[in-house]
Amino acid sequence: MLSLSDVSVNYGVIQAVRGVSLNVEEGEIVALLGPNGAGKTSLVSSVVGIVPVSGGRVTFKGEDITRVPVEGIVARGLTLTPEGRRVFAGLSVAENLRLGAATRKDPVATERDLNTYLDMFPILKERYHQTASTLSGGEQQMLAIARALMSAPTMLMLDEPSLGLAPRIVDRIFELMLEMKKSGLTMLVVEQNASEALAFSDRAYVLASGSVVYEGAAKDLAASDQLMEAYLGTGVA
Amino acid sequence: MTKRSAGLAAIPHTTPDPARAGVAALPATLAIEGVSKHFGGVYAVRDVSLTCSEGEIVGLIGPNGAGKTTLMNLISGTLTPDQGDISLGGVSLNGASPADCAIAGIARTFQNIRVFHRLTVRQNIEVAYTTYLRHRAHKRASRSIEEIMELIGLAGDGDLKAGTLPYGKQRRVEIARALALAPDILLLDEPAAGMNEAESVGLIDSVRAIRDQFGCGVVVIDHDLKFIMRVSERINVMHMGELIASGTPDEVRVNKEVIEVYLGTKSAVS
Amino acid sequence: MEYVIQQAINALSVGGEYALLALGLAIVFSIMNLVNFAHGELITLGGYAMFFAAATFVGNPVLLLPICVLTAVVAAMLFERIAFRPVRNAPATTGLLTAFGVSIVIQNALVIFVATRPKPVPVPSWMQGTMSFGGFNLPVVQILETGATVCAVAGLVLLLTRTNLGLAMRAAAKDFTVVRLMGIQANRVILGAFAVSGFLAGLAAVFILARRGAVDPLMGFTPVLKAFVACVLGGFGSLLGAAAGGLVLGILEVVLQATLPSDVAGFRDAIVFLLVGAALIWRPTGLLGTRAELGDKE
Amino acid sequence: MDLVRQTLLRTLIPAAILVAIAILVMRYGQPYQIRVGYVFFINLTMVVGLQIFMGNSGTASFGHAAFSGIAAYTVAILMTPLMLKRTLIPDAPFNLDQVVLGPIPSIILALLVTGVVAYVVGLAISRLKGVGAEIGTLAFLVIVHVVFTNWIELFRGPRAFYGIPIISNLWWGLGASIIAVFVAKLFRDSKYGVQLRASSDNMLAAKAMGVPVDRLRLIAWTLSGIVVGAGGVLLATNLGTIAPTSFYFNQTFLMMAMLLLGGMRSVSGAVCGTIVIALGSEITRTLESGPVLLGIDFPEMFGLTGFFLGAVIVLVMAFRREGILAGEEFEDIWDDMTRRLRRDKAPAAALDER
Amino acid sequence: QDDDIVIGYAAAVTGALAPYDSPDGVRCRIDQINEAGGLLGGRKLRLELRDMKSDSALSATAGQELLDLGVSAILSPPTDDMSIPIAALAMPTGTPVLTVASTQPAFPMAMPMNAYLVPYGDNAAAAAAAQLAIDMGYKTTVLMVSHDVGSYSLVTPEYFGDAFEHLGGKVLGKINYNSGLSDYSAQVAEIQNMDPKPDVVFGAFIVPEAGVFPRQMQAAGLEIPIFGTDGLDDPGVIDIGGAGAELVKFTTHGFPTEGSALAEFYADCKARGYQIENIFFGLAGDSVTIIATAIEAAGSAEPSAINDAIKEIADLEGITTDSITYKDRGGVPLRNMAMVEIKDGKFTLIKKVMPDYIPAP
Ligand SMILES: Nc1ncnc2c1ncn2[C@@H]1O[C@H](COP(=O)(O)OP(=O)(O)OP(=O)(O)O)[C@@H](O)[C@H]1O
Ligand SMILES: Nc1ncnc2c1ncn2[C@@H]1O[C@H](COP(=O)(O)OP(=O)(O)OP(=O)(O)O)[C@@H](O)[C@H]1O
Ligand SMILES: [Mg+2]
Ligand SMILES: [Mg+2]
Repeated sequence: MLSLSDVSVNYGVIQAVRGVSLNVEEGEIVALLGPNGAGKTSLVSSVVGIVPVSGGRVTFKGEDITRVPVEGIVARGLTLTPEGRRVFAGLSVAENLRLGAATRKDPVATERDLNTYLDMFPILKERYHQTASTLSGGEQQMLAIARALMSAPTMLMLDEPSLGLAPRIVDRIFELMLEMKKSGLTMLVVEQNASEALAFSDRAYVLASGSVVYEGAAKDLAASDQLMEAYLGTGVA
Repeated sequence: MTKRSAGLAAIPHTTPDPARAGVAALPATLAIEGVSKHFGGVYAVRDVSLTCSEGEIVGLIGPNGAGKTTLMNLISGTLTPDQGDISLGGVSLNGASPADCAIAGIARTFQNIRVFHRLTVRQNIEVAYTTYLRHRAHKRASRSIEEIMELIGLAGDGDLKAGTLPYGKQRRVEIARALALAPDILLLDEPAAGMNEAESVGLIDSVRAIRDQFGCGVVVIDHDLKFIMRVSERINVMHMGELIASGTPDEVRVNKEVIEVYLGTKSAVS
Repeated sequence: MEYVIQQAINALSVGGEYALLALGLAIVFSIMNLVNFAHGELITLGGYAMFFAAATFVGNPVLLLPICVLTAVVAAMLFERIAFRPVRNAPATTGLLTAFGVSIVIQNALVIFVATRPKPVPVPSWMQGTMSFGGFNLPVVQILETGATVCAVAGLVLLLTRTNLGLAMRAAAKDFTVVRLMGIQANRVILGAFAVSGFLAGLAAVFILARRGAVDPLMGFTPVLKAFVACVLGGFGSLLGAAAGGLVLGILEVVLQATLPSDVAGFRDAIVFLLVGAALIWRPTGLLGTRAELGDKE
Repeated sequence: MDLVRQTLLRTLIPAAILVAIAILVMRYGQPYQIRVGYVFFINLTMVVGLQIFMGNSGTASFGHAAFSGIAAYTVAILMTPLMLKRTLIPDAPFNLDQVVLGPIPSIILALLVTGVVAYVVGLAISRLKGVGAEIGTLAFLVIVHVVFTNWIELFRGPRAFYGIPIISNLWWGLGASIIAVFVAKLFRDSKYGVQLRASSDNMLAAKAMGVPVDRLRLIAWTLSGIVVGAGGVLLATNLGTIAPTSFYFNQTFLMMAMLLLGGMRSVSGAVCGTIVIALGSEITRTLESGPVLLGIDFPEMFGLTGFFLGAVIVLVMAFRREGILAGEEFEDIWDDMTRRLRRDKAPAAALDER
Repeated sequence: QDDDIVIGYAAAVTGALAPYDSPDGVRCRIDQINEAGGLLGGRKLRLELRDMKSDSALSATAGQELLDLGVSAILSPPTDDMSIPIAALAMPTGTPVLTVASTQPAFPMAMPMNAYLVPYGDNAAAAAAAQLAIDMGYKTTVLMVSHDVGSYSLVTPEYFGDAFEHLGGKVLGKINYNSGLSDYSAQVAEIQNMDPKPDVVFGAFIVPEAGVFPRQMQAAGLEIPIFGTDGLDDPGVIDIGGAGAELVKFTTHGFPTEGSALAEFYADCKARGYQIENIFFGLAGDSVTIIATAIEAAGSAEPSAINDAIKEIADLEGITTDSITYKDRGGVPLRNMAMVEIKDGKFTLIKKVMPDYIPAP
């Protein structure tokens, strides 16, 4: 569904992503792991066009989207919940969600989705008319995810969705992702929480210093203490 | 490839140095007494009391929106409580501004990173160090800026603009900056957020080392259970603005209410 | 009594003029964080469009009014496209300086290609007449101006709170990138905001020109300066605040004009600005700005 | 003291540039070009003064032209010969029409008065933040202007105040601007400068680090007011005639453009912006009057200078939004360059290894 | 080329003062003189123009630049604060500095050696207006005062009040206004509210308020005559003022009645392709005439010789007026003034006057 070949991202002289190739098949959940500063955020941002790709090709559903502007990519059904929440500070929870669905033309389904997500995150219902900036960190994260889902994407990229969420909510979100997968959503998930992310992912890529250093089935990575230790520094505690 | 050896984890373990920590005559205890804060109709913090003494590491957990950050804002003077008293070493901090609190000995980091982007790492720390020299040097010994950078794993980054650093390093800058105040109490709001498991393990050692070297009390909020359970000596649990449990990590881990509102059954097992 | 009512009407219409301009400034500010000092040049350009149209092909002065408004709208959109788009998301001072630059360029282009001297602009004669209301003779311009301000405020508030476009405008102010991530053509959203601010400036220009009947390259400066003050007085970024700030400022000016004894009347502007400064110290967030306790959640 | 020595060193590059300009102008310039040079140094002093507040606090100020006016009028009132003063301001309050002071005491007093006014006004301004503060400074400018034009007994109102002894020359301008650069750098690099800059980056974090934000803003405001005032003194003592219009919006915008063009966050930015605009204006001013250059007879195009000024501002902001120097100092750029040169050599070696 | 006599003009070509300087008027008069064979037996006049952008520091720079060129005489900008520094710089060489449009007697007072007004002083103009008002039987007045246009808008009304009361009239009050605004309804309402209403209003208006104010007076139904001076002598007043313009009466430097020197000058210049904006065009012509006369009288183009010769000029026939005298006048010329009103959308001469009483400057 999504395929990157030899993608690079530069910030001036700094090369954050160096020739990464990566594939996500329809209906898959793929985890993108790696230490701080590995270039994960840069990579997913470049896919949707927030930062310019400086080399390589990105195709989505067989179409080259390397030079397509952000709006165009989102319109094609690929979206991203950006790192660091980035809810619209001056707007209420309700307005944030409404904006998520701004481009949708099916009011009935939109309304239904809205109710689904409000049930999923009851706190958002409670804070429905509160300004988003005054939500707690975790509440904002939930809002950001719900907002992205409101656009009814066919593929969703999540940049550290569990950041700052209570364990119970993290579990909830991961469950939710499995549910969404069942309903046909394809996902690429950037996570620090490696072992948990691997538990529900189909495949995984590990990024280090801008390059892919491991690629394979999530199970294999999770199962091997050696690999975990080598690439993610975990396993030995 | 492991980041273990680098940075925070590299702080050597030492036993508390009474000579250093004891510059202040009395141990400064942060005492919170029946504090409440509401926003419109929402009670973010309701009648919370807790303490943290020098040399202690106290964890604070709770579901999202439980009021943890709000409590931290109240302690650091960023918000003023509707009710209740906050004091440090017996001196009341009621009505104190953030700057007053910093001068009194409370340093903090922020849940949403707030480094001074345009300043270099060294200057970031210098901002706090200036306050230290003016107001706190006679109360407490501190380390030099270079020493602090070394300790927190920022050695060599001193001349870089803080805004260009990756997320993880920016968190360290915040901690280093807070330490430069030589605080009595250090407040850390989700320091492990955005760190991978190896890094958060490293952070455990660093927080301990900070406590040992600076002799300060630490209040730490985090959702990373491994991290918080291992770093804290005592844990307070908040829910809907209220304190619902308090005790050692092991006591809290098996507390029914905590499992129900926060940990979830799956996590509690691990 | 008649005097009081007359001055009250004056105050309302002066306030209305400031409010219209302040709204235009506020909408751009609330969306782009841009203090658009070139807003005044929209008035000027609208005026010159009327002058040229009248001098060349338009005989009926009524037709000049839409020409003025349209020119201001188009000019505002051009400003955005050419000058302000590159500085989007830049710090406020960058935008401020760009706006200065635009305003200097326009003023000097007019100096080079037209003239420094004021040029007369014809306006429909009915706009200059008076209407009788319960025994009072009120100038038509003033009534229209007050009415237009009320409509503009109401319309804008509806636009911004009830429509997706309005929502997107407010969101784009906070985080342009994420608005794009919502699949919204954020460029168009911002262009729309400029068009709205151009419309408001054009509207104000019509009234200003109906009163003064002449256009010159520097005419936009003073009104926009006042509007800028009005914006801050009302609470920057808040639309209702801008409107209220404009009204308050206008009323303040007229009241002082009418009541100050003649030997201190020259100090009127100083007194007005002193009061504005005092108001800001008393309420740093402006008259209608909310003083929310945000803690670390700014 | 260490800081003072360091700052002296760091002032060397800009000082060298300024001295070079002064010597060039004095040696090769026509008298009118010397005057252009002098005006450049006046503006430079004011712009660097403005940088002290704007660059460190991050708040734009529209009010600083007023300080140059206050200092200029104070010098004028104190220094103008008695005979003239009796006709100019016969009803001056405090018997000022009967006092006359020498140049040095007049200048010192002028800077003192400016400092006191700046301090008092600063008490209010430093409490305001963001756009509110900016409007505060604007209000200050308008108020001072209105006082100049309306307090006729003291300032002659809108009429020209003439007859001020002309004592300053290019070297004064040079000296004043070098001192201004030194003071600005000293403040910027001092602990308090760093603290203030931190607060303009992130107010809340700065407060949480114990930064006394309001007090530092007040200090920066007052200091920068005095330096800008020095520019006003230079103006008054060189033109010999002043009027309120010289200290109003035109001057404000010019100073602002110069500062922001170069990059307001560094002193070098102030210097750089002033040089670029002064040079550019002078070139277009020459072109305006339709000279014959290289055999081409240019047509007269008055208004070109303004046009150029505006266009340059728009372009620079579009392509370098933080100003030409983007907040860096000359020394930092120099360090960077040498470091990069060194690094350029290093990878070459690395390649060889492969 | 080399023996051209050069006149320098530091003019406000751009900026707020631009409407009051007129380089074209100077050019046209120079063309005329050159066509007629030049000066001193065939030497041509040449203009060096510098824009001082309505800025005082630039004004001195422009003046210095002209002095560096070695000009014979300098024409200066329309305000005293911009002109005085030029005259100060010109002192050492004794170069005469003539302001084309400033009517502020303070300029020659500040620089008695080499500074001259080309037009009359504001005190004379206001006195002439006052005399006309009294002659027309008006008894009371209100003065419109502004601090925005230098001493012109501030002091001229004082002169008018002084002369008006000297001649037996009464000043009922002063009303403050700001120049350049588009709305004067508050001031109009104040006048409307006066009891008794004044017979005349006096204000040293400039365009645009020179048109806007009468327009709004008329619109409010206040048909009170509005007196002023040369700021009202602008076609803009008729265009902008509409019906209100008919209320206006003012003193100015001259009037192009048929067959007059001014009318001829205008016609000739128009034929040469110059555009005539207002009376300052004629004054600019006068300034060249004055310099040319002094050059011929001195028999030299030396600045100081010209300066001395200007001081001796008496009863010179100018363009805007038939008689200009500098001799023993301290730089402010004695000249006939024109009183003008607007009738049927046209400027119409009431009469030429020389007031009997002129308030001290
Ligand atoms: N705007 C930028 N300008 C310059 N360098 C940048 C910028 N954004 C990121 N970088 C650099 O690019 C590298 C990769 O950063 P990126 O944010 O993509 O990493 P990441 O894997 O998402 O890290 P984290 O786990 O901390 O979120 C880092 O070294 C970072 O410093
Ligand atoms: N300034 C404010 N205005 C209004 N409501 C607020 C404000 N600050 C916090 N709240 C509300 O108070 C509650 C507590 O917020 P707080 O940030 O303290 O939670 P938290 O425990 O830190 O959560 P998290 O773990 O998600 O960061 C939240 O529901 C939030 O919406
Ligand atoms: Mg990332
Ligand atoms: Mg929190």
